[in-house]
Amino acid sequence: RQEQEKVVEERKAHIPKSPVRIAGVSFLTGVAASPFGIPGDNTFRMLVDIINQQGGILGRKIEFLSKDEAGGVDTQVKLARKLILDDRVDVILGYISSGDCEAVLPLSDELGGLIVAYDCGTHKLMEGSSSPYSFPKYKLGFRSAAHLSIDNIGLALMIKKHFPNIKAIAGINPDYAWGRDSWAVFEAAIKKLMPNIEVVGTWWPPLFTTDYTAHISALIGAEPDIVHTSFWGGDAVTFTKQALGLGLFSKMRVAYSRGEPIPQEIGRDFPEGQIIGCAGPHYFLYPPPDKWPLNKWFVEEYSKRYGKYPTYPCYHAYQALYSYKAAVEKAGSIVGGWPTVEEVAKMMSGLSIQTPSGHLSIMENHDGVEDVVVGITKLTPKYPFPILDPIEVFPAHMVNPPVGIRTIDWINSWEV
Amino acid sequence: MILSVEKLEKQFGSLKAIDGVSFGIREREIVSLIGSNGAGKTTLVNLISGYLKPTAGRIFFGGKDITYASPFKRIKLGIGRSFQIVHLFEEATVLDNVRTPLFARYGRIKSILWSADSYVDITREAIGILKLFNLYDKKDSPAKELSEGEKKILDVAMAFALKPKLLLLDEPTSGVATHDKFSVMNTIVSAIRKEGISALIIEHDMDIVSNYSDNVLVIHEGRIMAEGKPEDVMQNKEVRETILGIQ
Amino acid sequence: MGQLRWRGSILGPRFFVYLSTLVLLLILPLLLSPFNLILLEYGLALALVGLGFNLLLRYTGLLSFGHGAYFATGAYTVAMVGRYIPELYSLEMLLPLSVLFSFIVSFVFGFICVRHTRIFFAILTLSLSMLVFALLFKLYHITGGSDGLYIPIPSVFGMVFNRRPDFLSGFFYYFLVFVFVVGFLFMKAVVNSPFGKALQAIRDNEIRAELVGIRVKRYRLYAFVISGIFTGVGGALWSFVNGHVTPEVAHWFFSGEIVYMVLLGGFANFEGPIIGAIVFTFLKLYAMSFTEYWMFIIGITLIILVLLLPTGIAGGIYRLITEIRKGKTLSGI
Amino acid sequence: MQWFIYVLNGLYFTAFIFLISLGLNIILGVMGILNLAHGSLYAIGAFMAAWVIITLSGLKGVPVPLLYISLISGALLAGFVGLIIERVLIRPMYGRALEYQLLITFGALLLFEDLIKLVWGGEAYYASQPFDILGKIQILGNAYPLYFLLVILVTLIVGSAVWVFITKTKMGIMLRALSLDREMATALGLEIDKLSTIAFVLGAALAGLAGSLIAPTTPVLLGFGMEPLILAFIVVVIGGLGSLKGAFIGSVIVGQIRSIGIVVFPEIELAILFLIAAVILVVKPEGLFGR
Amino acid sequence: MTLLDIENLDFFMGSTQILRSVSFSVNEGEAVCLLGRNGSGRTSIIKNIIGLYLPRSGKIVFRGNEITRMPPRNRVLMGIAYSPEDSRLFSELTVEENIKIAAWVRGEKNDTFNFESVFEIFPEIKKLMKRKGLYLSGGERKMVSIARALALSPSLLLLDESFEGLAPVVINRFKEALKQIKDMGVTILLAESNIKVASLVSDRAYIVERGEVIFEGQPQEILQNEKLLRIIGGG
Ligand SMILES: Nc1ncnc2c1ncn2[C@@H]1O[C@H](COP(=O)(O)OP(=O)(O)OP(=O)(O)O)[C@@H](O)[C@H]1O
Ligand SMILES: Nc1ncnc2c1ncn2[C@@H]1O[C@H](COP(=O)(O)OP(=O)(O)OP(=O)(O)O)[C@@H](O)[C@H]1O
Ligand SMILES: [Mg+2]
Ligand SMILES: [Mg+2]
Repeated sequence: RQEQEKVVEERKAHIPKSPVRIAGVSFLTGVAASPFGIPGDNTFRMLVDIINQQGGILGRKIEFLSKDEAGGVDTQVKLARKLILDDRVDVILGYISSGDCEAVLPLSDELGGLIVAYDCGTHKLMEGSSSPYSFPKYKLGFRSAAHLSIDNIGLALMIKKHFPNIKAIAGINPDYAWGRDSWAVFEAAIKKLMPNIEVVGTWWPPLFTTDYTAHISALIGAEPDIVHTSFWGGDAVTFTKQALGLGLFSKMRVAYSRGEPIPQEIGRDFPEGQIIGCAGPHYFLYPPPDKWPLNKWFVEEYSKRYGKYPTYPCYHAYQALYSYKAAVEKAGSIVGGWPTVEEVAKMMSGLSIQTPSGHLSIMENHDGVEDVVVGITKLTPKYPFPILDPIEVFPAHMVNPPVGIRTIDWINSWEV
Repeated sequence: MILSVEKLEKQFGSLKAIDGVSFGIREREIVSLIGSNGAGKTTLVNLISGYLKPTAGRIFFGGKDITYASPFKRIKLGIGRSFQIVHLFEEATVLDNVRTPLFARYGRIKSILWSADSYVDITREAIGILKLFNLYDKKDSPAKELSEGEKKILDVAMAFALKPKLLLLDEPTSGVATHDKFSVMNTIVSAIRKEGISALIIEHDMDIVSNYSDNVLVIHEGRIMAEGKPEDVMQNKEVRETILGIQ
Repeated sequence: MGQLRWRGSILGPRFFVYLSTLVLLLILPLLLSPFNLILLEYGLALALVGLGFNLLLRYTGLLSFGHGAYFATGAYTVAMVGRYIPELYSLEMLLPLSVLFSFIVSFVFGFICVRHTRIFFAILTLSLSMLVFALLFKLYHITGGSDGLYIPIPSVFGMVFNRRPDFLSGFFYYFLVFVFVVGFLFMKAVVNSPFGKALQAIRDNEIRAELVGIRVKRYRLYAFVISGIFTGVGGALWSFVNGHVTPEVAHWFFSGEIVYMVLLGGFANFEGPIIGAIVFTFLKLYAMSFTEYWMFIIGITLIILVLLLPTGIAGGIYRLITEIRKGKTLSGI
Repeated sequence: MQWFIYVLNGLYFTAFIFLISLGLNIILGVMGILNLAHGSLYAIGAFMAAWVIITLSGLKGVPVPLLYISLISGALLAGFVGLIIERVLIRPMYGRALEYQLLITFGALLLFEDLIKLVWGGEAYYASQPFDILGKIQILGNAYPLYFLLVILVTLIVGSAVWVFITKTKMGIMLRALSLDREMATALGLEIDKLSTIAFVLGAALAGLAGSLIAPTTPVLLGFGMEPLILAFIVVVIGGLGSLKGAFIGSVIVGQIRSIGIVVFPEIELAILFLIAAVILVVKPEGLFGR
Repeated sequence: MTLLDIENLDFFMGSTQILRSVSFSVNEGEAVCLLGRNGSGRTSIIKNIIGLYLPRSGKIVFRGNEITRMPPRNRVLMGIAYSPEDSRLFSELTVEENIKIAAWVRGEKNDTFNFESVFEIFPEIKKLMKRKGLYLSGGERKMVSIARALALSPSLLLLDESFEGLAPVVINRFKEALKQIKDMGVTILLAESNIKVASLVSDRAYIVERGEVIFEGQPQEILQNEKLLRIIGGG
C-alpha cells in the first residue's frame, strides 16, 4: 500500500512539460469538407488557440494535429492506428462519417487510446445488438454529441403536434447508413405517434446526386402530404431547388431532419411552411444569444475569425474539445497530476458541461444527449431567408433513448 | 480422301467470295491453291479451318462432317494451319514458341506446378524442330526480335510442331527471300512427306508450285477454274491469261 | 539479360535474396515499431493481391481495373461469417471459405470478362466491380451499407485473442508470412509451368494460341480464377489487420490503387508487385499524415513513375544490378 | 400526363451524360486512351462556370444574357487544361502499354482533385442564377424548369455538330485514321500531334461543357467528377467503345432507364444500370455499336 | 544528280545494332533496289528514311537537305512516300478514304482527287472503293497500300516488299506501271528479296547483309555472280 501511495505522490507532482497532443480528424477534402469538415476543423483550431492563450489544459499547451478524414474507412483505421501507436496522441477528436466512427471506435480499446467521436450521427454506434444491451460498448470510446434519433423523433413529434391530420408520408433519403438510419427512426416514430399514417414510397438516391428530377417527379406522382428527408449540404440544396422548379412544394411539405442551414443557402425562394430540424439545440436564434452569453461569445468569436456564422459541426467541435478538457481537469483534480486515459474516460462518463448551445451530458453508455430544436419556416421582413417560427424545443429525455435500450426498441415501447 | 469439300459457298454481304467450290485432298497429297488476288483463297482456308462458317455446302474431314465444328475441334482432329500474316507469341522465346504447341499436343499444358524446363523430352523435340527450320541459333531470342522472314519460318515451324494430318499453309513463303523460299519449302515439304501429312498450300510463286505440289487447284472469283497436275494446269490457256499473265 | 543468366541454377543470387528476405521477415517483429509492423502486414496482405493481379497482367496480358471485387469478396466473407455465423468464426474456417467465395465470384465474373481483352477487359472488370460495390452499398440491411462491417479478432484452433495488437504482432504475423511464402512459391511454380507458358502464349497471340490447341477463354478463366482467389485471400487477411471493411474496397478507385502499387513495384518482374504493395502502403499512409494534399503526392509520384521509371522499383533494381555487373566485367577485362 | 415529365427527366439526364461520354469516347476512339481524369475535367468546367457566374453576378449592371454566355467559360478552361494534359502527360504515352496510359490518367485524376482544392478551395460553389432566372414553364399541367430544356437543346446542337465533324469532315476522317494505326498515320505525314491535341481538347471541352451546364443546377463541390465518370463508363460499355452512335444510344438508354427505374423500382436505382450493362455485354460483348 | 544520300547510318534497336555504317545514294529518276536476305536490315533502312526509326548516328540527305531527325510529316511534304511490307491499311476506313487521306496530306481539296491513274495500275481497286480496309484480301491490301503511297504524288517512292503476295498477273502489270512511274520522273527505292523481280524493275542494286551494304552494282552483275547470289539467297 505504501508503494501505491508513493506512486500517487509522484504523479501529483508530475504534470509533463510537453504539450498535450490532440488529433482532430475531419473531412478536409471531398464533398463533406465544405459543409462539415472545414467548419469543424476551423473550430478546433480556434478553440485550441484560445485554450492555449488561457494556459492550456492543466498547464499543458495543446499541440493540435489536424488530419483529413478522406480516403475511406480503411485509411482512417490505419490513420487512427498511427495516431495512437506512432504519434502517441492523448486523444483523437474526430469523425463526421458514421462509417468512420463505427470502424475507428473499436480501436480505442484495442489500442488503448482515447477516441471521442464528435459529429457522426448513427444511433447504432454505442448500442448493442439487442435490448437491454450492456454498456459501455467501448471503455475508451465516446461520442460528445447526440445521435440522429433526436432529429427524426423531433420531426415526428413536430408533425404530430402541428399537422395531426395528414394521411400519407414518403421518404427520400441519401442511400447510405445516414439516410437509412434516419428514415428507420423516423418511420418507427411517426407510425407509433400516428398509427393511421400511410407510407406511400421511399426513395434512395445516392449521395451527391446532381439530378433529382426523376425522384421529384416520382414523389409528385405518389402524392404524400409530407416528405421526410435527411439530405444535408449540397444534396439538400440541389433537391430543394429542383423541387421548386418542378413545383413540388405547391403539392406537399418537406420535413428536413437536419435542414437548419438550408434556408440560409437558398434565401427568399425557400418555401414557407417546411419543417426543419436543427441537429440539436443549434440554431442561430436558439438558445437566444441575449439569454445565453456563451452562444453570443462563440458566434462572435467564430465569425470574427472566419467571416461566417458557425454551423452545427462547429458546436459539435466545441462539445468534443471542451468535454475532453473538462474530463481531464476533473480527473486531474482528483488523482492529482496528469490523469491516465482510463482516468479521463471514467470522468467523461456521466460528464455534463455547458456549451454554446446549452447543456451537454455524456451518458454512461458514452453517448452524448442533447435537446432538439425543430421549427417551421416563415418569411419575415427582418431576414433575407425564412426563419423558424414557431420553434419547438423537445427536451433530451423525449428524444434520446435511455441508456441500455436500443433506439428502435425504445420507440416501439412507447405508449401513445 | 482426307478432306473433301462439297459445293461450298461463302457470302460477304453482296459479295460471293466462295461460290460453289467442290474438291478433295487425298492422304499424303500436297495441293497448291493458286489464284489472283481476292480470288477467295484465304476465305477457303478459313472455311476449312473453321474461322468462318460457310453459307452453304459441306466439309468432310477423315469422313466426318466438320462443316460447323469449332476451330478447336478441328485442331484436335488434326487440321493445322498458318496465317498469311504471321501470328507468333511475340514476347516468348523462339524455343517457347515451338514448345508451347508441343505441350498442348502432349496434353501437358494443364500442368501447373512443374517447371516447363523439367519436360526434357518435349524440349528436346522442340530443339529438333528448330534445327530443322534453321532457327536453332535464335532459340533464346524473343520472337519479336526476328525479322519478317524469320517470323514466317517460325510460324510454319509452329504449325508443324502440332504434327497435324492436314496442314493448311497460307502463303508460307511470302516475305521469305527467294533462296530461302526454296529451303523453307524443302524443309516443310520433306517433313510433310516424312510424316505422311497432307497439305493445302496457298502460293503465288509458280516455281514453287510446280516444284512442290502433287496437284494444283486454281480458283478465280470464288470458283474453281482448273484443277490437275502442275504441268497441266500451267498449260491451261485461261489460267495462263488470268492468273499467270502470260499470253 | 542478367535475369536470363540466373535462371539456370536454383542456388543463384536470386535464391539467396529470397532466403535473406525470409529471414528478415521472420525477425522484423523484433525490429519494427508495432505500428510499422501493422503497416507491413497490410503490405504483405496486399502483396498476395499483387501476385494474383500480376498473373493476369504480366502473364496473361489482361489489365483488370476491378480486382477490388474479389478483394471485397474475401473481406466480406470474413465479415459476414462474423456477423451471421459466429460459430464458424475461426481462422482455419475463414480462409477456406474466402477461397471458396472468391472462387465463385471470380469464376462468374471471369466467365463474362475473358471474352474480351485490352481496354474492354479493363472497363468490363471495372463495371462488374462497381456492380459488387453497388450491391454491397445497396443491401444496407445485410452488408451494413456504406458503414461496412466490423471484423472481430478470429480464434485459431480454439485459441482466443483479446487485444488486436497482440494478435497482430504475434501469431497472426507469422501466419501471414507463412501464407505469403506459400502463395509466393505457388505463383512462382505457376508462371514457369507449361500452364504459365500457355498463359503467356495467350497474352502474346490469342489466335495462334487457339490454333496450337490452347482453349484461350478457358485458360484465361483459369488465370482469372487463380488471380481472384489470391486477391480474395489477400482481402480476407487484410480484413483481420484492418478490423473493419466497407464497400469502398470494391470501388474502382481501390482497384486503381492495386494497379498503381503493382506498377510502382514493377509488373514486368515477378517480385515487383510484392515490393510495390509494401512500399505503396507506407507511401500512402505517410503522405496522408504528412499533408492534406496527399492525393497530389501520390498522383505526382505515379506520374513521375510512369514517365521516368516505367519498370517500377523492381525494374530499377534489376537494371542497377545489370549495370553493376557489366561494370565489373568491364573493369575485369 | 406525368409520364411525359418522366420522359423529359430522362432526356435531361441523357443530355448531361451524353456530353461527358461523348468526350470520353472521342478520346478513347482517337487516342485509344481511357481518360480516367475525365471526371476531373468535368469538375473543372463546373467550378469555372460557377466561379464566373458568381463573380459576374456580384458585379453591378452585368446584363443577364452574359451569364449564359459565361457558361462556356467552363468548356474553355477544361479544353485548355485538356491541352496541357495532352501535351505534358499523354504525349509521352503513345505507343506505351495500356496500363501506363490508364495509370497516367489515374495519376492526373489524383492530381486534379487536389489542384481544384488549391485553386477553388474546399467550399461549395452555388451559382444557380442562370437556373433561377429562367424559372419554370407549364407543360401539360406540370411545372418544368426551363433551364433543363435549355440544357437538352444545347446538347442536341453540340452533339450533332460533333457527329458531323467526326464522320463527314476531312479532319474527322483523319482523326479516325489516327485512331486506327498511329504509326502508319505518322508515315503518311498526317499531323499527328495536332490531331491528337484536337481530339483531346475536344473531348475535354465537352466534359467541361457538361460541367458548365450542370453548375447552375447543383452546388459544385470537391469530388464532383467521380459519379458522372462511372455513368459515362456504363454508357461506353453499353454503346460500344469509341463509337459516337454508341455514346448517344447508350446515353438515351441510361437516361430513360434511370428516370423510369426511379419511378417503378425506387429501391435499386443505380444498380439497375450496372445490371443492364452486364446483360448487354453477355448478349453482345462488344457493346451495341462496338467494333 | 543525287536525290537521296545516306552516310554512315548506325541504327540500334534497344542495345542490338541493326545497321552498321550504311552508306548509299539514289539518283533522281532512278529505280534502286535493296537486296538481301531476311533480317538483313532493308526494312530498317527504309523506316529510317521515312522517319519511323531514328538512327543513332549518320546522315540522311534528301535533295541536299539533311532530314536525319526530321519528323515524318516534313519528309512526306518534301516528297517521300512509303508503302510498308505489311500494307497497314486503316482497317475501319474505306479504301476510298484510305487513298484520299494521302491526297489530303498533299493538299488536295476534299473531292478533287483523281482516281483514274490509280485504276489504271490496279483496276482491281475500282470495285473495292467502298469496302473497309479490314475486309480486303492480302493482295488487295498491298495494292491499296501502294496506291495510297502514289496518291501522295511523291518524288521518292519507298516500296518495301511490294511484290510479295501479289499474283503473277498483277506483278506483271505492276512492273510495267513502275516503269511508267519512273518515266514520270519519280525515283523509286525498293526493298526486295527476289533478284529476278528486282532485275526487271531496277537500274541499280545494293546488297545488304547483316546490316551492312556489301555490294553496289547492276542487277545483271548480281545475276551472273554466283557468290553474290548465294549471299542474297537468290537461287
Ligand atoms: N469479311 C469480309 N467482308 C467482305 N468482304 C470480304 C471479307 N473477307 C474477304 N472479303 C473479300 O473476299 C474476297 C476474297 O478474299 P480472300 O482473302 O479469300 O482472297 P485471297 O484469294 O486470299 O487473295 P490474296 O491472294 O490477295 O490474299 C476479296 O475480294 C475480299 O475483299
Ligand atoms: N524489336 C527488335 N529488337 C531487336 N532486333 C530486332 C527487332 N526487330 C527486328 N530486329 C532485327 O533487326 C534485323 C533487321 O530487320 P529488318 O526488318 O530491317 O530486316 P529485313 O531486311 O527487312 O528483313 P525481311 O526480309 O525479313 O523483312 C533482323 O535481324 C531482326 O532480327
Ligand atoms: Mg489471301
Ligand atoms: Mg523487311
